[in-house]
Order: sequence, then structure tokens, then C-alpha cells
Amino acid sequence: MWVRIQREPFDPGAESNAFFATDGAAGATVTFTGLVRSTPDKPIDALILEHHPTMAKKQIERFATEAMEKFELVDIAVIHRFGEMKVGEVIVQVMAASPHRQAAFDGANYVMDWLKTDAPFWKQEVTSDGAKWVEHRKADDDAKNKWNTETPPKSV
Amino acid sequence: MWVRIQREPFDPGAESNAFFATDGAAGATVTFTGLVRSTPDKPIDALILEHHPTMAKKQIERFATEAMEKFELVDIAVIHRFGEMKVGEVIVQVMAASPHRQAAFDGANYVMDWLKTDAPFWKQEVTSDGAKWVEHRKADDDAKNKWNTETPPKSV
Amino acid sequence: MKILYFAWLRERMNKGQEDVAPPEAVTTIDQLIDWKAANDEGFALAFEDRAIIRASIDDELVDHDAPIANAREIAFFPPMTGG
Amino acid sequence: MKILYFAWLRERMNKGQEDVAPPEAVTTIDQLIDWKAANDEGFALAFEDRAIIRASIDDELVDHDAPIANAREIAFFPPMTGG
Repeated sequence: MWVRIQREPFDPGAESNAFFATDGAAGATVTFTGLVRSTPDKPIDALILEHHPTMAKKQIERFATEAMEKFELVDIAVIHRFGEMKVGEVIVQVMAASPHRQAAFDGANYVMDWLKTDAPFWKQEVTSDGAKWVEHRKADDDAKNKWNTETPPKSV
Repeated sequence: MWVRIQREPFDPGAESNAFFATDGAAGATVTFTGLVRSTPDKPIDALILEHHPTMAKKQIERFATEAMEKFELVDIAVIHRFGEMKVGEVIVQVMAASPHRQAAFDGANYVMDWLKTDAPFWKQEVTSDGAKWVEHRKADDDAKNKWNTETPPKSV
Repeated sequence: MKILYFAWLRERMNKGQEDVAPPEAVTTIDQLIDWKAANDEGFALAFEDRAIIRASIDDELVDHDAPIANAREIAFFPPMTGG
Repeated sequence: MKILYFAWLRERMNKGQEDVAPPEAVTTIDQLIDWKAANDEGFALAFEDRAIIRASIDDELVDHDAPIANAREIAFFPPMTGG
């Protein structure tokens, strides 16, 4: 299990291949890749991500560890960027390996759902009008609730 | 939507990157990659896949089209190999792109579940004892039933 | 019409395909199996555990009670193990 | 202890962090917000819609009734929008 939080762009396919080389022997790998999106009805020039460095790393490591325990995973890895990124660049990639394909799907899905609501990153969309904070989506709260985690991944 | 069935090995990361370049603008992409597995307690030297060429293409295209309709996908693509493949090589890769991450997860998952039970491929595991047909797993039938598809994807 | 055999069914039949001309009374997959089994000992042996064998007509999966009228190509095979 | 602000909370506060020394009577996140709001008009304005603001103590997400004793670093931020 590893988590990398970095400013630099990365090559998603090269990261997948490196992950397969290490953990592909498991049989099934599911990769989630989130890219900066710009649509005709809501065009943006770029995305700026602010984050809480120490807490972001700690939270994502927690979700990844929980996924390892909850599902039958051989390994899971997460790369999340911060700073400014252009349209089409990768924001986040989650890779989960397992002997069982459903476990690989669930592991990657679980980490993404929790990461969306409980990892300290905040997006700004940059348009010709300037930068605007993206609003938190209620649907993201609902998504994580499907896991029926009785003890949400926070302490105290 | 496209489906490729081929004998030649392919580079899974390069295929993902090409897919992102075409459909990454959707925002979320989920990639399932299935690799030839050899475990210490059940080591194999290679895998040989036999298939029914015309029907295999038609069936996978059907599952991919159904996934496009059932979930909010922008695109879905499948590469499936046949013939002999070495340990660590990719057998199958499914890539699903959507503005919504759950749709991307579901689309790839749906195609894999149906492909496992209803696409005409048959695996032989090659060991020092020779080649042995892999038995169909009951768990794969159960997996596809989770989609509650009232009309199973077959005609007549 | 043409019959295709795949995987261990192909091995047991010792051939991948053959042309057949069943009589008109043979109208379903099940009846086709009955008719072949009655006339071909190797086929009867290969199709012993008939319930697990799957069939397709012209690239479409079908049940054993499916009509075979107008079929160009019928395929028989064990449960699939792709992916 | 140190307080960190992120995203639009940082912008509204016009700073990313500050050191504070609340009196002993201030024992929870909620009381810390009350105390800061009473002494800092900018803070009061920024924390107007307090219910949506999330907090962490030493990198752990906490509820507003969490005790702040022994906290080295408290962070305040809007709902997250990563991934």
C-alpha cells in the first residue's frame, strides 16, 4: 500500500504498468483515473487544488488501509495531485489489485468515495472570470454511505 | 464503443492513455485489467484461450452497448486476447469513461461480469503436467445476477 | 447446417466442426442432440452431461429448447471461462 | 496552539494560519469558535455559516464538540472537494 501526493503531472498508463509489474500477479486490477474536465456548457481553463499536506496523506493512507482490510486486496496505491493542472491532466489515480475482480472494483471504489468527502483537498475552477471554489456535492456524501461503514474513518 | 479481439499481446498502460486522450474529457475512467496469474500453490506456465471468433465479438459488443445504455457512459472499450499467453501478460482490459465515477465503475464491472459467463472463451492452464481446461466458476454466475437484468443478454 | 464444437467438447468430438442434415422432425437443439447421439457414439459420450453444455445459433446464445429452423451454424461448448 | 485555515476560509480570514492562546474555559472546537468570533470580527464573519465548516485536530477529522485539550494544530476548512 502506498500513497503519493505530488504537484508534478504523471503518466497514468506508465503508473498502471508499474503497478501491474509489481502486483499484476494477483490477477485482477482496477484503476480509477480522474481527469480535469472541461465541458462545452461549463468550460474551464484549469483547476487549482489546495490541500492540507500532512492530513491529506494520512487520510488517504487510512482509506487505503481500510480498503485492504475490508476487501481481499493484494495491494492498493493512490496518486493525488495538488496545485494547478490543465484540462485533460490526471488529478487522481487509484489502483487496486486482487485475486478477485469484485474486490478490486470495491477497493478502488471505496477509496474514491471516502477520498471525495474526507480527504482535505479543495478545488478551484479557473475560467476567464477568474478562479471559483467548487462546491461540495451532496451526492458524494451519499456515495460513501453505501459502504455502511459503522465507524466512519475519523478518530475521537 | 469498440471491441478488439486479438492474439497479439498489448501494452495495457498505452491502451489506457490512448483511451484517456479520446474520452478522458468525461472526467472519470475506470479500467479493469485481467492478467495471467500463477500462484505458489497453483503455479502455471502459460494460459491458452480458445474462442468462437464471430460470437465472441458480437457478445462483448452487446454487453458494452448495454453498459452504455444502462449507465451514463461516454464511451467503453474492450480488448480481449486469445491464443497462448505467458504469466503476467494481460488477458483482458475494459475501459469505461463517464462524467460520474460510479457509472464508470458500474460500466466496467457490468461488462466483466457478463463477459465471464456469456462470452465464448475457454481457458486452458498449461503446467508441467500438460494443458488442463479451467472449470467454470459458480461465483461468476452469481456475480452477473447482481445486475438484476430481467432480460439476460441473449436473444430467441 | 454446420455444427461447431469448442474446448473439451471439440477434443472429445475429435473435430471442430461438421456438416449435418437432420430430418425435418428435428426442430430444437434438444432434438438435434438426441438425433446426433442416436447416430454417433462419440457424440453420445461427449454430450453425456448434456445439461451443462451450452449452445448458440448463428452467434446467439440459446436454450436447449430453442428452434433450429433456419439455423446456418449451431455451436456447442462447455460453460465459458473467459475474462 | 496553531490554527490553520484552508480554501475560502483562508481567503476570508486573509491568512493561512495563526497562533492562539485560548483561556482554559475553552475546551471544545465549538467553544474555540465562540471565543475567536467574540474577539475577531473577520473570524465571526468567516464562520457565520458554522455548521458547514469542518475541523481537524492534529490531522484527524473531528466533530465540533471534540475536546481541544493537548491539540497542537487545529485546522478549519470548507467541505472537501478533492478526487
